[in-house]
Amino acid sequence: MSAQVLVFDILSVIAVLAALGVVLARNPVHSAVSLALTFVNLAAIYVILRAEFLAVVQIIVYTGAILVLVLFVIMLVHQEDLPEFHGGQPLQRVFGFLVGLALLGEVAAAILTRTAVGQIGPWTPQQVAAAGGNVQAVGQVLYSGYVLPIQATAIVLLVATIGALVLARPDAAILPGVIQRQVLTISLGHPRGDGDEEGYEIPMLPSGTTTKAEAGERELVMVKDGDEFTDQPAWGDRKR
Amino acid sequence: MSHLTPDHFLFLSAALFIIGMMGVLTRRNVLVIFMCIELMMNAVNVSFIGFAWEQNSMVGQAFALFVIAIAAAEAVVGLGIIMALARRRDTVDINAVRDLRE
Amino acid sequence: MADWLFLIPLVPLLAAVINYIFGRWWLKSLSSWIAILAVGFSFILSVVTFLDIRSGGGIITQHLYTWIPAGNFVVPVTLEVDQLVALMLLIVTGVSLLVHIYSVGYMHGDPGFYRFFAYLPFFVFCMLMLVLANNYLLLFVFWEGVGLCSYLLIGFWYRRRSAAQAAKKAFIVNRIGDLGFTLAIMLIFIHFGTLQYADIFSHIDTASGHTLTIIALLLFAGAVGKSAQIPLFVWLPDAMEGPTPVSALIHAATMVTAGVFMVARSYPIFEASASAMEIVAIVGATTAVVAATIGITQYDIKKVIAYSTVSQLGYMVFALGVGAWVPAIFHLFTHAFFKGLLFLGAGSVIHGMHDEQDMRGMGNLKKYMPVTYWTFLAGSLANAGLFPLAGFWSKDETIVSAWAEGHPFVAIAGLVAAFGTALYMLRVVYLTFHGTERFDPTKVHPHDPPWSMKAPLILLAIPSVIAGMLVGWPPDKGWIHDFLGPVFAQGKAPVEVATSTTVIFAIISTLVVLAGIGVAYFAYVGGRISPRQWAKRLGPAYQLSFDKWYFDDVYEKLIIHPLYLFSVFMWRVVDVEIIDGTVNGVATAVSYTSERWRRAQTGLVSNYALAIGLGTVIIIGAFLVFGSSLFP
Amino acid sequence: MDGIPILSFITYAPAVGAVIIFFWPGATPRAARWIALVSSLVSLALSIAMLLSFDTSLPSMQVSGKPQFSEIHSWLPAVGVSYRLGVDGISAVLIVLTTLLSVISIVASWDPIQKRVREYMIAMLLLETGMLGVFVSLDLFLFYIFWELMLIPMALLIGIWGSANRVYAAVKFFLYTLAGSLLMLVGIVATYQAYFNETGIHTLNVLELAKGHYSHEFQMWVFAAFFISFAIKVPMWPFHTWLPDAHVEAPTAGSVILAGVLLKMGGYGLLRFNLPLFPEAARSWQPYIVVLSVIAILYGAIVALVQPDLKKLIAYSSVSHMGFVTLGIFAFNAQGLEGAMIVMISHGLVTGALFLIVGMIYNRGHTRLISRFGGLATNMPIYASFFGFFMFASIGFPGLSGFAGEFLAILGALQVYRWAGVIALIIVILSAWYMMWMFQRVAWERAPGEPPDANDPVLRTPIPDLPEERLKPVMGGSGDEHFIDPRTFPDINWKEILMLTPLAILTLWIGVYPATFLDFVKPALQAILMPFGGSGF
Amino acid sequence: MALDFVQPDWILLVPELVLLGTAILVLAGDVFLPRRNHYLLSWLVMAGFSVSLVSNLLIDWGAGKTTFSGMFRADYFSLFINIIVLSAGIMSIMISTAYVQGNDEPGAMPLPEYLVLLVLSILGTMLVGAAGDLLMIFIGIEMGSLAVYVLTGFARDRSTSIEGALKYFLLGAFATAILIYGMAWIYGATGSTNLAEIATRLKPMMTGDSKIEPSLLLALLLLAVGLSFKIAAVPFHMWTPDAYQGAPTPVSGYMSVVPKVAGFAAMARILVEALGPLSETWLTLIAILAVITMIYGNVVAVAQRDVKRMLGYSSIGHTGYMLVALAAYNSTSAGDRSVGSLLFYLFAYGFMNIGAFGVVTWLQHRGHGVDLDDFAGLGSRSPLAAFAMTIFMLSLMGMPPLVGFYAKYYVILAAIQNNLTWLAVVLVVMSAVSAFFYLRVVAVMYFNEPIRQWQAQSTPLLGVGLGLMALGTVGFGLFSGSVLDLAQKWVQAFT
Repeated sequence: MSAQVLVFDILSVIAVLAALGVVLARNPVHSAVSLALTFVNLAAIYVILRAEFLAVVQIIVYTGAILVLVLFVIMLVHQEDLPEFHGGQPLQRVFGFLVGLALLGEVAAAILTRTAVGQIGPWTPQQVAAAGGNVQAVGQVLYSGYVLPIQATAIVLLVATIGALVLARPDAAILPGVIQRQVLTISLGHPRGDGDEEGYEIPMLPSGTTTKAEAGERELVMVKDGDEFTDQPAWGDRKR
Repeated sequence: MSHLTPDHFLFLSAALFIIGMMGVLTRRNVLVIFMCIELMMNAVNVSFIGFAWEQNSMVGQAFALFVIAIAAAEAVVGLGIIMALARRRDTVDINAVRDLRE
Repeated sequence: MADWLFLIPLVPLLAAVINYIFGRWWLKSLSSWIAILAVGFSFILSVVTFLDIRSGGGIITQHLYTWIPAGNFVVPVTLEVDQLVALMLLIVTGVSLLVHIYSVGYMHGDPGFYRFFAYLPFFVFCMLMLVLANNYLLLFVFWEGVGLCSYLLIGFWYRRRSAAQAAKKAFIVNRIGDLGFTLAIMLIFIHFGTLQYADIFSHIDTASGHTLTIIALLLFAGAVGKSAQIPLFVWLPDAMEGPTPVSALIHAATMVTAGVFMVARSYPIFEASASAMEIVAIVGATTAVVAATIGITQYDIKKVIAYSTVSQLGYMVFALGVGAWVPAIFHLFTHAFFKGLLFLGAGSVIHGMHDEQDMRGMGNLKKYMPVTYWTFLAGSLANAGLFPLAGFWSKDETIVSAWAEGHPFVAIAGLVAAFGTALYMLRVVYLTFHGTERFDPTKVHPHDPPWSMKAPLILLAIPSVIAGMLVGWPPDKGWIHDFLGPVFAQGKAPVEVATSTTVIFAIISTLVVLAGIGVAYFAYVGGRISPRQWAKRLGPAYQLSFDKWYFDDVYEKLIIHPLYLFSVFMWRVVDVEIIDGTVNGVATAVSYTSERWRRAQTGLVSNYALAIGLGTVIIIGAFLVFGSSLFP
Repeated sequence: MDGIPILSFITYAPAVGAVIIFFWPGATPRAARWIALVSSLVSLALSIAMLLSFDTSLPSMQVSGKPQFSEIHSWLPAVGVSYRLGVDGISAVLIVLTTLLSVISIVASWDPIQKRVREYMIAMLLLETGMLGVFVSLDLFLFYIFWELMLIPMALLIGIWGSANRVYAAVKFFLYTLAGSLLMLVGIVATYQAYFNETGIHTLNVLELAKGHYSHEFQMWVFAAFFISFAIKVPMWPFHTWLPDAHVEAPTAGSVILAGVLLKMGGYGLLRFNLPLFPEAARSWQPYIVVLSVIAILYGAIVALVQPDLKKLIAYSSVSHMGFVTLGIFAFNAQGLEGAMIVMISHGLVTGALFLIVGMIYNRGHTRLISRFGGLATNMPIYASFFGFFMFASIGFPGLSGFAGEFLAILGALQVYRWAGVIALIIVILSAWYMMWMFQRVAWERAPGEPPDANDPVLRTPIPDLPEERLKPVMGGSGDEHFIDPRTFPDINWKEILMLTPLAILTLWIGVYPATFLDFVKPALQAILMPFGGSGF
Repeated sequence: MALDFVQPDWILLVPELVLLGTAILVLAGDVFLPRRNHYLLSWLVMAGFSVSLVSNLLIDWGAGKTTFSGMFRADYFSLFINIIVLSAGIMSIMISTAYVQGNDEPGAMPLPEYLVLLVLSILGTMLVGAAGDLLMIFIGIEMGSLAVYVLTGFARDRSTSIEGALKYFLLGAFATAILIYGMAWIYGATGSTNLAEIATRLKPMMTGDSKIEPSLLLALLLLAVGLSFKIAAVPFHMWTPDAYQGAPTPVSGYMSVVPKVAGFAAMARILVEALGPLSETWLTLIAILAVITMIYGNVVAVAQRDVKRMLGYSSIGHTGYMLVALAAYNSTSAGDRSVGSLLFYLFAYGFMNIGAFGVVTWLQHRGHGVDLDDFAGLGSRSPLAAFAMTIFMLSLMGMPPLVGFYAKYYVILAAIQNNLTWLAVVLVVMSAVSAFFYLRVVAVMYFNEPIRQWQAQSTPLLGVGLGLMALGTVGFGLFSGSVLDLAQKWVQAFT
């Protein structure tokens, strides 16, 4: 059995190190890769913990789907070189670190003094084997006691789908008719971000060109910030 | 180091959970924060599966499965929001997003 | 008889109400006749009552209704007439009637004519109710009522600031005395369980001497206010801002004697407390002297007479203080006539001089207004106490009683004041009616008033001359003693005064009065004495007298101004800054806290997450360390 | 009158008027006024009918458990709440006072209110319903509802139709009273629970709750919770600072209602709830409350002495007068309680009238600064007569309503605490002082700027006016930008006479023959006194 | 082991199924209806909610039946939650249709998607109310939350909207992780995720005066923290003001009620039903949270001038009041009013808070902003709207005879019943503080003169909705007896 422990420990250490990598890496892509490493390690640990089906799901869903999604997003959005551990809020970091340590201590105390162990269930390894393996056992449980949660989860996924559609679809795709009535804003002053830093200048149009021509049928308004101009009062926006 | 005890996976779970939490508390990149939350969820899954292993129960495994499913849903919505933000503000720095305060 | 007793006060009240409501637009000058008829009616009834009492000797009572029934605190409205009251009724209605008649001429043409003839009957009503009341609270009600009339009438010419001030001053100073009076009434109720005279006096021995002293002194405080004794006499001279008939009726003949009446009414309480009596005597004697000294130096004709009133009231009060109840009432009786006469005479002078009151602007008026002169002279001499005029008999009795009851200093004070009285009275006469005209006869044409004013003068001059002799002879045993005897029967019998003492004092006082007259004559007619030089020679003493012993200034500096500063302090500092400041401070504190706490909402997700994490850690830590019993 | 829910009719008649005005979109200001007047007149008529048929010979409801004109309907049985109305003598009299003053207030707002008349009348009528509800309800929950119901319309009256600093005053009034009453809410629930624990009965019926036996400590706390709420309404020193602001800023009618009825609710609450429910605590709190009362009596008068603003002066005088109410109540004897009752009624009539009187010249001169008036008795003799009459009534002049009350209250206190009575008596001087000084400057003397009488030997002014520049910040905008010469004011018209006359008659009546009125309250007061040994009856 | 799938008791799920059907119909409508007719979908959804509400009558709630192997419970508690969220849903639709469909935000918002998300989030909340298992609570909460995250960011052309959504989402996910970590620990300690089973297994552990086991404590506290986030209890509230301010106004109204209902339903289900044996511990925690929540929420609201943000803070304050009700839990004895008063409070809160946001929406339709100044002079310009707003503000303040007062009264009653007088005192003191900022809105409406331009616009549905909510705020106060009786039947549900 000690081999099992050894493997578990090795996998755990790698998982923890990879997790630290997620937090410490400067580049989000590195973080994502570290996260993938963690996930894979955890999948292996699931196997040790007699959860083979979940190990597979872990690989497929997390590593295969979620992380890929994250990577796509990382590629899509413009990545800035954020000075993660420099500048910013040192106090916040110190406190974050301390809170983590304290919570670790508290959870450790709970783990070490733990006596409350739940009732031992019927799914001994023998029973699982009798059912035909972990997948079959999980299937039996899910399709007897967990019918409603499965349906509900389906609805949750539906919600997520609709939500993602609503949030990420371009305007034109949602309401083609409305767009023409909107005044669009093109922020020329700040190509990126809306920081207050000086240094950006509104580029002058080359001589001989007219804004009307450049903008086509749309009215062109020059502002420093996308929020600065809308055709409606800025609801709820803080006027400063 | 004779047997695999619950303490093993519990500490693993705790460590991952807390690393994830520290990441949420310290990082500025929205995407990284999001990944850290995923990490925390995974840590919880480790606990569930470990408890199931300890108690010869399938409940924990089932629960973990749902956690993964829900996490996926959350990922979709979360990334959607991040996309919308990035499109609108062209930033993923969480500290740059503070128009709403006080 | 008893059935229509209530008509005596009620009829003037009706006249007052009618005049006030309808006088301005409809009745106009007719209102005076309504008032005169009403008061005349009361006078007739009073005479009938008086005769009834004199013949029957019994006490007449009439219960009207129960005023306040609060638990065992029951105050009935019951009228009661005994000999004392009968006499007072006579004085009040009689003098009132004359003053009413006099006022028709005096107030002629005044825009507030109707108002005057509403206030005046109302005063009569209040005064009558005051004397008719059979319990202290009812007496107090009309005690305040006459105060109200006094206020309204002093402030009759309210457009003058001085009149308005004087009215207010009179009321407030009286209120100081009333404070004591009220307290006395409450204590009487607490100790005796009733407020009716008869019930209290019959149980007088149930209360301890200490209690009775306190009650007596508090009652006396009321009298001090109303009867203008030291230290509360300051309002009376100022009250001369009112029309002169008012001064005659209210501030000389009737209202100011209410205090004397009240103390006499309560004589069993006073007699039970020697120390209270002592204080009453001392206050009265002091007032008599102090007021007399002030009177010597004043130039306003009404002010002099006002101080004279204060002084004469002092006589009555010290007579009360020595237990000479009948002499006190006797002096009240005669004083009503001659002081009323003096004021009306002064009114004639002022009327004739076109509202000039300063004696330095008069002189030789004898030539222009003979009737006024002679009546005024009679009143002055009566006031001075010249034998055999009315004042002599009553004043002498008070002095003799004081001596006989063992208060020699009081008696001497009385004599000193008598000298002063003679001096200032004759000073007034000489300055006003003798000498040379100090006004411009081409512009001012002094003249005797019309008959409606002359008649009251004459009618009052008669009793001023003879009343003392009629009722006061023989001294200390006269008719008035017989008549009022039953009223004061409960007290200890007055000390028998030897005839020799009476005679000796009569001679002494006559000499004193003559001395006073002499000094006045030499100073203002004979020219042997120069008042101006004497004033310089006496220096501070003269100034003291001229400035009325600085009573007003002391009150102003020690009470009124500090109170004003205190009020401003209470308002600006305590109320606005401290109490309201605290209230507003709470609101400010909440807002401030709010502004501070909202900064916790930094807008940074990291901070928010940290709050969650920190909260989690703290909660878990706290529960792990302290267990679940953080608090019971 | 059995079977007719007359108390409900009285209470809701104004509310019906308000609803009609609210939902009738075509209601012109004129119609709104008439509807308001009619509905409040209906309420007045009904309340007088109720008073006339009130049986004074019956024992009080605290004794018999049967209130007169009782109405009981089940409402929220699960929490012991029922719709329970009923009156005893105390509330019956106060109801009539309320309906009378409401009618007068509506008449008083007839001409001066020209802005948003409909809303004004709605607020006025709702306010009346709230006030009446307070007096008729015997269920604590119901009572609390009506109690709070009054706040909003009153705050609106001050805040919308008030003068310059009105918003501050309205908000202050609202928050102050709300803060107090919220504690009372806790007290109500605590009492309910304590009674339930003792007997197992769910009830909020006051008469029922009074039978409970509560521990002394419990009584002390809950008494305090109730008391603070009522003390703020009274208002008792040092909880009074909302009053001057509210009075000064409120429109005339608002001031009348405020002084006439709202302040009475504090006293009424003490009589109805604090004393019967927590007699032991009342006894323990007595000395402290007596001290506060005495302070209030003197303090109000002293501060009133130097007020430059008419309404503020009367407001502070209210603090002083209402001190007699608490003083009398906490004497726990017949004289004290009857005195307190008389003072309440009298203060309602007299101070109400005084605010009307101030309002009348405010309408003419658009200022409340005393120094802007003078010599009004010359051109407004009728006005000055009423003014003088009510001034003397306010001073506590015997024969007018206030005297008997103040006298009895002090007499009651004197029997318990000698010093309290003696100190409180100083008021007889101070009240005369500030009132007469005001009267002198407003009605007597001369208008500002008018030359003085040639031979007026000008006396010293005992209390000089504050200098103008120091007045300005206090007065904010009392509207004296355009000074109107008081000599041009016309005398009061028949409408104004009509408003003041009933008040004057009642003031005189109560002063001369208080028995009519004491007969009503006597059984009730007797019952209230029973746990205190009923001394004096 | 054979698959033992038991035929479920479908009738118990009829209300939920109606909603699901509605959602599907709306999705279909999105496809088939022309855009200009999308408003019909609002009516459809309202009809769906109404049908769902009525269909509650089909169920015998008293029996407390469970189905789907104990995953789903149909008891009085779930009935009441259904009533609250369905009525809140109807009200939300009323105030939001015109806003979403119209052009009141930069960028356009698709109404059908909005409606689907709304319906599904309500469905999720109903599932939480009816949950018999920690898993169902988790899924239900997520279903509700995910929809609301999206709704918060629905005005996606306005960066503050996205910002609010992002904050809400990140912190929500963070809290969810904490919540499920707690669930894992509960599972570890009891071996079950079924609420009833957890309770029966915990009971023997808590016999005598044994101290609570640390891992159980950890589990309990992690759960409490996770749920406290959902109900916005201090210090887990920080997302609330930002999200409220950022979200489109009708969504703010909606999210101030329904997710809170979900959080409280979960709290009641977990703490009272499952962790009832540990009540001694969590009651302490809840009481502490209640105090700091009440104080913080109400005090900070004082300084706000943005009405939406102010309402956000005020909702924190109300969370505190509701926590007082929960802290008054004693036992599931018939007389215990704690959860009953909590339910009534939530019910009352729905009417008044959605109403308040409704008036803000109403103003926005007329070209106004959400600042306090935008309310200036509303009393003279539009008396009815001002009157409605006054009613909502006063009700939130707790003025009788409005429903908010009754809610507060029952909470105080519950608190005092269980000897928490000090909490009741804190509650009323904070109510007084709250009057400060609620009254300011009323004062500004009536006492100030209008400042902003006025654009006339007709919004009949919104108007009717506001009227109904105002009516409900008044009516459900005066006739709160039957509602309260129904809420009080929670006792039967949890025993």
